[in-house]
Amino acid sequence: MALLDGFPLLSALVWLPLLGAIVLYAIPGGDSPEGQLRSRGLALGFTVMTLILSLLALSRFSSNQPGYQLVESFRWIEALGVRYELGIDGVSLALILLTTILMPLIVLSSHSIHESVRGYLACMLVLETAMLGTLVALDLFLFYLFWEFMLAPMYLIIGIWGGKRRVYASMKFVLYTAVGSVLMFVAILYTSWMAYDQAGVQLPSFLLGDLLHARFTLQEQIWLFAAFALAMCIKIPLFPLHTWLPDAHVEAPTGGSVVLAGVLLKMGLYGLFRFGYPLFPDGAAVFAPYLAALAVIGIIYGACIAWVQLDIKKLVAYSSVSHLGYCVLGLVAGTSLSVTGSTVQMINHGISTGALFLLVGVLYDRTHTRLIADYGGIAAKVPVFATLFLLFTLSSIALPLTNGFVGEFMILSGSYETYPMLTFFALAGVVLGAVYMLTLYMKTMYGEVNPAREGLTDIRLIEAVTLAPLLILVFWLGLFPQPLVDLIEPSVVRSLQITKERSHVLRESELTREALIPEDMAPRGVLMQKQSEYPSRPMSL
Amino acid sequence: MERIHTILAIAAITFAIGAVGVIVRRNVIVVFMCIELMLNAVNLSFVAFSQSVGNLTGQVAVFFVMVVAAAEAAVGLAIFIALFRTARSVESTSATELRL
Amino acid sequence: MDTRQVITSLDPALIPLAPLVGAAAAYGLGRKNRVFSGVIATFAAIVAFALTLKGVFDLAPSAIKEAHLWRWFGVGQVAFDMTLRLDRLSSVMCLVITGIGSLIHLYSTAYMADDEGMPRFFAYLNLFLFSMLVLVLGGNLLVLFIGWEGVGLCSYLLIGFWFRNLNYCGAGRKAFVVNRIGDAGVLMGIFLLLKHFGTVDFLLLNDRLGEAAALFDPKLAAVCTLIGFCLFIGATGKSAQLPLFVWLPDAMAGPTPVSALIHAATMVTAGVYLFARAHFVFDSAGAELGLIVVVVAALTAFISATIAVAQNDIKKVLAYSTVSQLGFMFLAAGAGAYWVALFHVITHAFFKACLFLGAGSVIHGCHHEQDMRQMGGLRRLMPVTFITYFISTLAIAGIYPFSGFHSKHAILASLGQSPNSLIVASAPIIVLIASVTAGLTAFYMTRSLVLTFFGSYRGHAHPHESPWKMTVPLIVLAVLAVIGGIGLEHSLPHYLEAVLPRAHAHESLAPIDSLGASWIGVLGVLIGVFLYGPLASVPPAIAKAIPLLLRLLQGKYFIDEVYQTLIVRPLEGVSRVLWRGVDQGVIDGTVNGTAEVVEVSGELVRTMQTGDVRHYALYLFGAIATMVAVYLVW
Amino acid sequence: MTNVTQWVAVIPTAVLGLGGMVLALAPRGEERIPAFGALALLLVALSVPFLFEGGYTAGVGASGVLNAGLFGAGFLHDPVTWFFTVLVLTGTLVVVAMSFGRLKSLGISSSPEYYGLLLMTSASAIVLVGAGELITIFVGLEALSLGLYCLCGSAVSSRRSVEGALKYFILGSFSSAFLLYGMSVLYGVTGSTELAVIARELVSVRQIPAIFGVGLILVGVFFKLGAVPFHFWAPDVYQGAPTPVTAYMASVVKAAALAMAMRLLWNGFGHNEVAGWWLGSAWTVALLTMIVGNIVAVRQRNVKRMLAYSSVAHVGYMTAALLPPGARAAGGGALLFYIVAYSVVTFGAFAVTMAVTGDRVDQPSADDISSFAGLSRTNPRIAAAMTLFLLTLAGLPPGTVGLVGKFYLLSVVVQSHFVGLAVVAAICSAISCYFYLRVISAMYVQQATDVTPPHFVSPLGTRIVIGSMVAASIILGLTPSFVHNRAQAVAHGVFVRQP
Amino acid sequence: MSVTIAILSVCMLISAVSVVAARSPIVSALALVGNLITVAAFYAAMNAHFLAAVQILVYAGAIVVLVLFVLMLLNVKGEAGKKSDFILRVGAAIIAGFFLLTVVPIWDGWLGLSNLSAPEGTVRAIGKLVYTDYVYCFEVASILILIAVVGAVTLGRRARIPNIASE
Repeated sequence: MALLDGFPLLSALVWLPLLGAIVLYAIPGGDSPEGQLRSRGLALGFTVMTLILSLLALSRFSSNQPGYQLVESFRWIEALGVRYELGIDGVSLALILLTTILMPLIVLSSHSIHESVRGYLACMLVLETAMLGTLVALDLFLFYLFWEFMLAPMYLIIGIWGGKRRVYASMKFVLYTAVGSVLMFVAILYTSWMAYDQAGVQLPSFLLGDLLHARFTLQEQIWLFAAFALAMCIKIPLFPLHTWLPDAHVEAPTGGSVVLAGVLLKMGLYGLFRFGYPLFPDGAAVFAPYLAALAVIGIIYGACIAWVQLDIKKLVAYSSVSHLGYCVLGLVAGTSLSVTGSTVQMINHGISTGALFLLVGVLYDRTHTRLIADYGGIAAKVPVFATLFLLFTLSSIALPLTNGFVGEFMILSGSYETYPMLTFFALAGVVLGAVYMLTLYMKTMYGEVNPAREGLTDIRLIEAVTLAPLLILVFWLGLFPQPLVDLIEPSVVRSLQITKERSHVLRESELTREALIPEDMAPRGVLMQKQSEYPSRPMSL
Repeated sequence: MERIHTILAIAAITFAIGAVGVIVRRNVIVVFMCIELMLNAVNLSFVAFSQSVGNLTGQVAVFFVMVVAAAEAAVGLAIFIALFRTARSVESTSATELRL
Repeated sequence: MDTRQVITSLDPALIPLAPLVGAAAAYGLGRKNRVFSGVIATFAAIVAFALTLKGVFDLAPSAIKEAHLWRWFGVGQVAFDMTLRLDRLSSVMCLVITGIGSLIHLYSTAYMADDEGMPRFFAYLNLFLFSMLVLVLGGNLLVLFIGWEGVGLCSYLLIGFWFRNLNYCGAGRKAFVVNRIGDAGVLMGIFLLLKHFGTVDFLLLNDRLGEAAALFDPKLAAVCTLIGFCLFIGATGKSAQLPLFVWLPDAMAGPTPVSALIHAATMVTAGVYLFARAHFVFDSAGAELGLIVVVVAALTAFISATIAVAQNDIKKVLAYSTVSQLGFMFLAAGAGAYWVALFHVITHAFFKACLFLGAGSVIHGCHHEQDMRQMGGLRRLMPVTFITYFISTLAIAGIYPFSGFHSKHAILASLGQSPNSLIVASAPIIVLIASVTAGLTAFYMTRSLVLTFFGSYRGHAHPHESPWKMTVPLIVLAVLAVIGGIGLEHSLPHYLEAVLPRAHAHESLAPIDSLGASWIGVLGVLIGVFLYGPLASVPPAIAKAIPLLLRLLQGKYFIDEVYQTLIVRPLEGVSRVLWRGVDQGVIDGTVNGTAEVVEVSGELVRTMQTGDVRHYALYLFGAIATMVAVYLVW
Repeated sequence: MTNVTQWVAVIPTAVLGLGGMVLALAPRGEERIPAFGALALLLVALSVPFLFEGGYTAGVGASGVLNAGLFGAGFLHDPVTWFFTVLVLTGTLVVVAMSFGRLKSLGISSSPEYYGLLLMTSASAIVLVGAGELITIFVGLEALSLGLYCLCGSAVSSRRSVEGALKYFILGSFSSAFLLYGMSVLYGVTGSTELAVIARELVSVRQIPAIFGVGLILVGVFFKLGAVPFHFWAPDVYQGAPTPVTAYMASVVKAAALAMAMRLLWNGFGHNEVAGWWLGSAWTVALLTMIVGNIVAVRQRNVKRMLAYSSVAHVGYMTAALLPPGARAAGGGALLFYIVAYSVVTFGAFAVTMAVTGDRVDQPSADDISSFAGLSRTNPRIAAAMTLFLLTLAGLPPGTVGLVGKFYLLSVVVQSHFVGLAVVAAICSAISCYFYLRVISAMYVQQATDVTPPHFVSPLGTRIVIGSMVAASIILGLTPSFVHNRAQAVAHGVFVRQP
Repeated sequence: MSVTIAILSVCMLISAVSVVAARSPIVSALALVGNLITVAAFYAAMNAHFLAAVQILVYAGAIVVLVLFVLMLLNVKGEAGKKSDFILRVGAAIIAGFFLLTVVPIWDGWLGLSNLSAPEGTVRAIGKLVYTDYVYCFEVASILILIAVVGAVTLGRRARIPNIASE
């Protein structure tokens, strides 16, 4: 692969979809029938090429090599010390693969979109660029840039092609995430500034590598981690901050829901794992129990509410809240088993919930309704659909031999060591999971055939082709998850190691330098209070 | 020496009166006159200061302020006439279409 | 136990493979020709049985055939592999599963002949066999768990097989959810094992527990008690013991072969197998655990027996009798006599499968009529079914020559000789309850026998004897019910000696004493015959005399209603409140509230913009004045 | 420092001043002559700073920045003047391009006078930017303001334009009276009107009157910038004035006001004790401006008024960066970059608004959000451009220049211990997403209802401006260093010196 | 000396108040003239002779005459009855008082300041100063006036609707 050595693989991976979006608009005659077909073909081509690139990256990635790989870096804005630095490790590569696998399927599932198809596909491609960028960025500024870049296309996707209350839902989605990530913006500035004058780093730098040498007092770490955690927990979504998800899902078009549930929700967890924990280990340790508690509440809360839902998409949305509660519990528990499990569960949730949304999309294209009451007994009418729906339901309620079980088991067994009582309650979530999914399945599939659904046609070829890869993944990851675990585990272990070392370094230095109290005469004291001594709290990592 | 002090005080008071005039009166031309009043008060204090400081810069400043006041008068009156043409009156209350 | 040799061989892998392939083939090929799927499925079951026999044939007493398929997943030193092991214990279970499974498959080909969903039915049935075999052959607790939830899934699918009727689907969902609650217990057990011993592999666990016991590790007992208790919760969920037995009676909604195979012979006994397989945990656990198990088992047996007495649906009677017999098995398991529990599992599999299939052929004959009050006088119309049903009734009643007596007698005997001191102390009371239950068992079985086969036919269908495909399995099972007891009384303990602790045979009583010992069964039968034979007017009189008791029994002690009102309704109510109240009210309220605050304050400042220049001048002058004042004050 | 280079720095002012007068005399009939004349003059003026950069660095003597050039302290030959001259000239160039061909539909009957006035106003803006002495500042400011009053009222036939001019005139002269009064007090206290002298004297002078003087001057500065307690004129005037003039006011005039503020606050009152006087109230003003600017914009229906309030909000962010005397070099660079980025986007946004309102200038609801409905279908390119501009204003990445600018600005604010202010700025920019996105949703989500007028094809000038602004904002977004480094060097040269 | 100052300050205040309070604008214009003349007298008192002359010529002569001309042109009658609303007047008065409260004590700070050589405000002295240090400012003033002229012309353009000043 000598010829590929020079080739900037990651940059190509990130910017190819954007190129695709531009090409889509470059070719005139967008909305005529054959124009739409051409757009779909083009979009599919670009997404598949991106998938090939990501597989190429996988082939050149060796999981036991320490540090980030395929690194590309050059100076972008010297004044701020911002570098265009890309790099991947096991965790980000796994999420990249999830994204590049889901995107072609989303493009395929867009056959139900008929007005301004070109715009829709362009938005999806731009969104893919933003997501891939977020996953590969190693520079905090670049990360924040791509992180915010995800908002605009998603807003347009929900806003233009969404359902009736799409304006409210899209606005709520953007504002919710914007307010959260804006506080992170200030935290990033503060972190880059701290890196500047303490570690003696010449220029203020946003590079993750440099920032890992920055020193904070515990008080600063708490505030900074709080800002990071708020932005991430809105995105995950963690329990109290989740109310945007159901609205966004219900109003988003099928493709929008799949990408939102499949990939966007994972960005919050990835952000916490990549930046939140390593940069502020002690701050994270202080928040860990609360986050874990919220996660478990989220699991049970999400499951309970999903049970009484009337709209299928809302039910699946609340199930996502419940599933991602597991991932947060896994991440926060901090053992290598639970964090690896959390990452694996992210991939699995992406596959199973993505598939569920595709299935709901199949139904919606035919009946234009998402209410459970409008369905009933359609298993007789659409046996193949019913079987597929059953298989993905099983993956969603984590039945052994499906992918859901592997992730969930690793999370629960991993987090049992750190939070035994919370894991016990999380187990209740497992039971409730079965309750609401099977209730959904029963109410829609079984019983007497709903008179309105007499003429329902079974799955078409294109829909089957969209779902087939996901089905294969469900059972492949269910039976042979070890390759994926081997990809993720070394990076997780290394990251936990870095976090532990940094926490020691910060505590050893017993830095009593008080937080930067403002000398200015600002009438209202700045948020940072004076931090006299450094309370050593036993690390629960 | 208390001469400067009294003059400054008078200038300040006149300035305040001019300010009140600008706020209270409805007729824009009277408002303009009050602004002229305020400028005059400032000129007076400028001259007073140049006395106390001892150099003539203050008086040069007054000279320039007068130039400005003249130009302002020209433009101001042109605006008032234009206002009269379009709004039929010179009351500031009639010119409230741009609001909220 | 320590001289075990581990032989790597493919046998354990092939046994479950057969039904898996069978399931795929049945569903795939069966779509074209329905009957063909029945044949394939039965053939697959028979092949599995043959493979088991081949596997068992050259199995040395303490030999273990191990098939290490692949590393499933593992992080750091915690690793889980797909390993299947065939040893003496799992071979016994495999034989029962595949043997009875084949018979029931044959039976089903006739029973489901006129149902268009046949391929789907046989696919699920084979899938069930696969899951049960994986459960039994699992080398570690996780592979066991795969089978554990697999069978839960298959029972859900099969109970709700006729999905047109929502009640059946509801029953299926209820079965799955209650099983899931049990599974949560097993998972908890797994986590505890991982935390304290670092592995869930049975062999490794056995060694590590051995070492810990050798070191007289003080907290070993406490840990094992906790783990044991969690596993027991799992067992109650799967084997329908007291708190979680509500799903079994409703599971009768499925086709009768399903009830026979899953809810009588195999799945429900998974809990007992778990006790046997993880015996090292229960042995080193505290005495209180054993006592709890025994007490729960006794209560379950007694209560379900009382309910069975008042049931009119033939399958419900058999269902409650199964729950009661499972209680007996757990008596033995709790007392540490694992081989006795297995003995009763086997004998119970024989006669209960025979009873269910008999009931099935009766229902088939009377065109899906399940209420015993609509039957009667079938002994002439369905002779073979009557004879096999009669033999099995005697077996379950525990009358001497039949197998029921031997296993039930062994259980009562094992209570006395249990290593667990607490159980020995409480043995008298428990033996008393067990005996009373045995009597009740005999009574309600005879009642069902008499109501169904004696007197005159009260139904309006015209019953006829079932075809040979249904009667042959009945006959085979009836024969096994007869010879099972005597045959296995000594050979089974000897066979399981190397694998289970305390697997030594009791000295067998002389025939006459055995007859004497089975007086309870005889008494029950006689009462049944008299009450429902000549003195037919007596039961309604009793019913009128104490209506409360009848309503209580028929209403199944209203346990279902209690669960519904105590757990399900409140949970649903709370969820609705959470959704409307918290989710939309509180959280969305605050979110929209802040947006409202921003809008209102915006509106406030906006109205300051009156458009009148003078107001602006006033604001300007005011701002200047305050600014200057603040300056000077500062 | 040879005299020749000194003269060079004054040439742009002279060229524009005289050129403007000549243009005003051009025949009224044909609009092309004055327009192309204006463009030519601007290009000539623009060539001066680029060709003779020496003229601007002559002033930076060893002893620091403020030694007297040929014209005494009146004109400072320093890089800041160079930077702002270039900015003002390019800004005026863009405004001329924007207004070419649209004067008739905007209701401006006489085009030569309009262009003449525009040039002369820019001349006075350059004077203001380079002024280092109180009286010159005042005269330059008044010349600039008078020019703007006339430009605002140039659409004589439209009632709103005259009303805007009236309000601006009255409030402008009212506040400049206060500014003048402050100057007189300062002169009285320190004895001279030169900023350098004042800076030196203020430290050792009697405090109370000096504070009073500084306060009043600050009032004049904040009025011109449009900071909150003094912003009430901005929305009405921005809405009333013809759109090119509004664009001119929102960017070029604001830049000049910012230059004045930087010179006064940093060079004049930059010393630590002196800074202590005005820091408290400036902090409050910055806070109020950010909050009120964003909150009131949320309720706006009219796009021009919304853009006015958004410009007030952005002034809030800039004032926050004005505060920290400590980090002046970084602060200066960030401010200069931010004003460039902000001007680019404002020009673009107003050009699009002009294109959308088309020839329905006199209808009151012409520039409401409703007239943007369905723009993405009727005119996709302009809609895409407007989306980019709005996202840049909101600081969302497709408009990266907004984000980069905010990063520069707020990193300065954070590094000078105003973390609280930075947090408020961040939250306000999140609130701002709402009303920017509302316009985008109008364009993309709402259907083009029949009430929305047919979108008339805007003249070549407007389209060129929109195109160039889109290109500028993308280039600035991707490679901000070439402007920011220059801004950093400029600010470092002038402001870092601690008096 | 202090007597003249006292008289002048009294005239100053009276004329200022009457400019504001006068009912008809013409009266307030005349009051403004009085005020300007008083200020000129002040200049003379502080021997800023050039300024006194210019004040009379430019201010009183040109600006106020222009104002009167416009008043006549637009035939503006006095305030139509009702005084402006009450809140404004009270508000303005309070703020003015507040403003004066802070301003006046500042000026007594000047008591101690002794003035050195009080320079003669002759034409030559001011001329020398204007054409040496402030020549740049002078040029800018020229641009200012240019703008004012051109601006006044544009604003004076005949609006498309016919002029109705004659009514």
